[in-house]
Amino acid sequence: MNISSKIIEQHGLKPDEFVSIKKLLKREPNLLELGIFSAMWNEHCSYKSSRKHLKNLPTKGKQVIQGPGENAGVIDIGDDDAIIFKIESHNHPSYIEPYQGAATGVGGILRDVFTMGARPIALLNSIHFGEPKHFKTKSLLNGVVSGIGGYGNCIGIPTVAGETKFNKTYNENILVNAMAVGHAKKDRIFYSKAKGINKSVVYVGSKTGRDGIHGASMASAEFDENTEEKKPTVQVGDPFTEKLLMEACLELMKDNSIISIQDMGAAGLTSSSVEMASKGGLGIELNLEKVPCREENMTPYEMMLSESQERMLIILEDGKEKHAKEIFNKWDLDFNIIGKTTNTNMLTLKFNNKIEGEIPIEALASKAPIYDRKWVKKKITKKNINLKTYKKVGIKESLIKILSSANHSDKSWITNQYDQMVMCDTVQKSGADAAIIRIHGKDKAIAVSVDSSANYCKSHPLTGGKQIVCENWRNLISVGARPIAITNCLNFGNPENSEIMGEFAECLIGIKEACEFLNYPVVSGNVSFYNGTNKKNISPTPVIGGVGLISNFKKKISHLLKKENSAILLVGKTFGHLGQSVFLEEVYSINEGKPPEVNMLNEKNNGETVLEIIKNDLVNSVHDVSNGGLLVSLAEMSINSGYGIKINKPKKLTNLIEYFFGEDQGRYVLEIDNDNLEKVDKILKNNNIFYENIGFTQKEFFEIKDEMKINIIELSKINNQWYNNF
Amino acid sequence: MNSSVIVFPGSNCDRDIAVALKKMQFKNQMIWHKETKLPKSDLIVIPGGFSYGDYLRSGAIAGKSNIINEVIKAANNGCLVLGICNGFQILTETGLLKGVLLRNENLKFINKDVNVKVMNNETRFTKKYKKNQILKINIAHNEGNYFTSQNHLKELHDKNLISFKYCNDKGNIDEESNPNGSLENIAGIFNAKKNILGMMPHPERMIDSLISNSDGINLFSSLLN
Amino acid sequence: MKFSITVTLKKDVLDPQGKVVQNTLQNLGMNNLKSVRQGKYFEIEINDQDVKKAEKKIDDMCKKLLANLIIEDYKIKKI
Amino acid sequence: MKFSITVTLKKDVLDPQGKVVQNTLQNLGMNNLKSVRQGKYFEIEINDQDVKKAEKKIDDMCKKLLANLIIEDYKIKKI
Ligand SMILES: Nc1ncnc2c1ncn2[C@@H]1O[C@H](COP(=O)(O)OP(=O)(O)O)[C@@H](O)[C@H]1O
Ligand SMILES: [Mg+2]
Repeated sequence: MNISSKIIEQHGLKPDEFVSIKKLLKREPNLLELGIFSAMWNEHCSYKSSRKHLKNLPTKGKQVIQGPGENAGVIDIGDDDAIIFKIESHNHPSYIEPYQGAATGVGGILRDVFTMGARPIALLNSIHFGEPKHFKTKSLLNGVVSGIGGYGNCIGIPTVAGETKFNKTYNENILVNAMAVGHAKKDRIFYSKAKGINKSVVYVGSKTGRDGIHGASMASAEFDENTEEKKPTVQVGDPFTEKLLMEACLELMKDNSIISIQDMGAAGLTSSSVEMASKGGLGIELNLEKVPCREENMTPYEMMLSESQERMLIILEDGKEKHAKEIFNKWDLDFNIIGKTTNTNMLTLKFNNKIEGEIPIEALASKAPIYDRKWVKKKITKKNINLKTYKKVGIKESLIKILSSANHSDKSWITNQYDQMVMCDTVQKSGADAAIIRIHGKDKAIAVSVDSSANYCKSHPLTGGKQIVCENWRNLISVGARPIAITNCLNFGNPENSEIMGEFAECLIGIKEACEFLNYPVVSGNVSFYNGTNKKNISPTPVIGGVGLISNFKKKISHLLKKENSAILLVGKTFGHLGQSVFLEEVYSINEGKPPEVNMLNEKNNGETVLEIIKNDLVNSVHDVSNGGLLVSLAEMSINSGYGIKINKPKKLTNLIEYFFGEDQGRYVLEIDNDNLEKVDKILKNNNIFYENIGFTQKEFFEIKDEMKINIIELSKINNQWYNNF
Repeated sequence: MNSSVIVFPGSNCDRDIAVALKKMQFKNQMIWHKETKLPKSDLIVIPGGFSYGDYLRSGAIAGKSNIINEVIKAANNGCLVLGICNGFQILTETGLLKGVLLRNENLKFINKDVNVKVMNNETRFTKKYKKNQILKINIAHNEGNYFTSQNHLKELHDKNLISFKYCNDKGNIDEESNPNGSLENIAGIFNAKKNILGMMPHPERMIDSLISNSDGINLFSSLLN
Repeated sequence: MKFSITVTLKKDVLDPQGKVVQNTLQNLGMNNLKSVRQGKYFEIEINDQDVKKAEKKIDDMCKKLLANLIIEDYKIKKI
Repeated sequence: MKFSITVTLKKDVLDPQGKVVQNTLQNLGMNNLKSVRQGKYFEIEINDQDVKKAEKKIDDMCKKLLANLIIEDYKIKKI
């Protein structure tokens, strides 16, 4: 078949990329080979636009066992325990078919984690939708939430935390990011690097169908009028089969049968086989007639590019084939030896003994294109927010507006659709700053949280990038965990646009600076470009997923107030920064100004000190102050616990709106027993930390002295009304 | 006391119930669904989860497995059988318990802690509870909407075969406290001989007050003697 | 030989799915709706020659697995 | 006026339910089974006089709610 320029374009390859392919092959590719190049060279698999920038992230640390580059990152949590985790996007498929898109997103990230030998113990998600009144928002939200639940509930892994946001920037391009966290023994971690020649390459799991062909290329192309035509490529998830696959893999991992193992994710059989060979510096030969197929007459092209779910590729030690087959048969899964490793450094594809394609492995991996795309810096706006120029609003009225908005409503409508308790190790469910999962049978636990702030990142990507890492860190501190490492999902627009590329580059600089300062390395992640339609790009939305350790889960802390008459301390300084705040967005419907500055020194000092206070058992409850500012944080503590609060107005002459809704960073609210006040004061002073004693807890009423008073039950109704009217 | 937990492909609360049984000093073993013999047991537990993905109807396919014939035999010989959540659904599919669990009224999966009232505490499963005691137990299901014929409903009443009903924290059994549309707020039932209990709430999730609470413990301690 | 099978809830059994579908359709502005009932549909292909025998087999499948006769009815059709 | 609607998965789309049902039927000893596909079934009654209009309405419902056209096809029949 002659490769026309139209076919090249349909494969998402640029003319000069086709020239490189011919050079590397020293000939024209055939269609199968072209398909394979297109899968491996697209943005999703090759990271061709992002690689240069990702290189700069800090990825090492005392507790890092495996950084980026494997299926997931691995950290050491002491004893012989390791935690394996990663986040991944499934944005485009979820917009087309929300239920299946979200479900297969969860399935995919779970495979990344159990491929490495971990039993998954928690799922998280970060989901972003268009504005609440957009005609598609509700059905997308409904589909995505049931898809996430449908998969996680069925496979039996608790979905314990997440974030849900609405903003018109996502009207035509929602974000669905799923994170999985697993636990393994440190000496039983499995990698994807092939070793040794003539080893059996084994296909296990579901059969291969025609689903998702071109899925990987689709994830790397903008939506346009032709999106409709690309629809039939959506895959259907089968959580039941995934459960069997997970159990079978974990069973096989108990002994030394596996040399290397890799899930078939984007670009299915192609990327899994090429990755294993490339990491091992080997070749791989596949006999495609041996691939278990669901449909009749499937071609090598279809088999290599299918994105059917719930499949794995394994390279087995000599003589282990029978043992492995028994395990997979026990679990009613397909098992077939489909090839072997070779010393040719080639990907060799045979069908009924005839060679259908042959490509040097390095041409698909290390020789894939890398771009240093043009990017421009974003200037920070000079504009300061002057409240006098807006219509005057009251504190109470503003609080009600914020608490009743879609973005700041209670999320029980969502989280009640997720099984959060299965496995019986969920110490802290959704609804807190971070979820807490006990390590089965032990006293220690991990805390997990995902966070993003697109408005900050849009306004000033560098500050925004820094801020999310800090917010995520703060969320873990707030439940008494020592933060260890993060994973990140970078959702951006079209990287061929230099402004978008600038957002990307600068967010990464911000993330890097914060991670370095906090000693909070990046161990895994995912990049999703081309989020947007017809040149309208989404706001930059990097999502940070963090994991921390709690040495004794009995010492966990939450934001639920514990009793009446304890003191409320506000740790960290309040300047009243309203730029890009929730207040402006929900009350005046504007996004203006610059994001709050992040002072890394204070951030770290405040966090470490709060952790010290928690460790010394001096605090009843803790909540970080983030979106919405002080008053929203206090209201959340009240609503969720049922205890009231009485707050004094600030003594110094300050604008109350700025004081109560400003989003200055590095702040925490602490509930302290009066008996402990002295000790806490001493610790804070010793560490040179600014704090204010702003009030105390009480019964029933949420109150600012001489300003507002509202019953908590009423406040709670306000906070639930958006989803209740769903 | 010897217990056996039946494991189907897709069961996912099997480990949780095993942990609970072990904590309560049962001598427990896990029985894979392909087995054709059941070891001698005083208690058989069918755990929660999504056996066979809950495809077709929840519990339908598990109800046709090899091992289930052995469970039926044992149950008919008086062995104690406990079906939790998916286990309850499976028991109705086998006919060991009457009635059926339909989709939740709101067509959504529901996971939350709900209040249930102990309706009959004079059984092997519930004797350590007080009558009308209110328990807080986690539910997690798609199909927990219990439905049965008028005749059977009458039998349930006449023979005192309802084990638990959903209620509010004051013990009132009303529409508002019914999470899934279940007939008369029924959360669990016995068979006529009261050696089989099927229930939607998960007692095995409530055995540790550091994680949740300990309201499930008395179910297991009732069984111990 | 191919058969279609529809499995529907018996008349007096509550149909939560149908009810929600009906409400949603009404909310979408579909009026004059009298009732909506939801059921399951199967297409089964078997390699049999004898129609009678095949039908008997399909009937067996319905009784044994596809329908829960306590609450459901079924209909078989050759297609 | 009453209509029946069957909604089935498109040809190449994975049908996890059908697969499990097929395996189970085989394990129950049903041989010669070639394929099982599962779908949804609806019976909708509407108070309309005009068949054409009613059919159009039902078609609308399928498109808007009952079928997911990305992975499913549907068929309408007056009954
Ligand atoms: N999609 C979701 N899935 C699970 N939990 C969610 C989801 N969306 C929000 N939550 C939970 O709701 C709570 C509030 O979320 P958020 O306001 O983002 O918290 P924070 O500001 O502390 O990061 C958190 O506990 C979070 O885990
Ligand atoms: Mg927080």
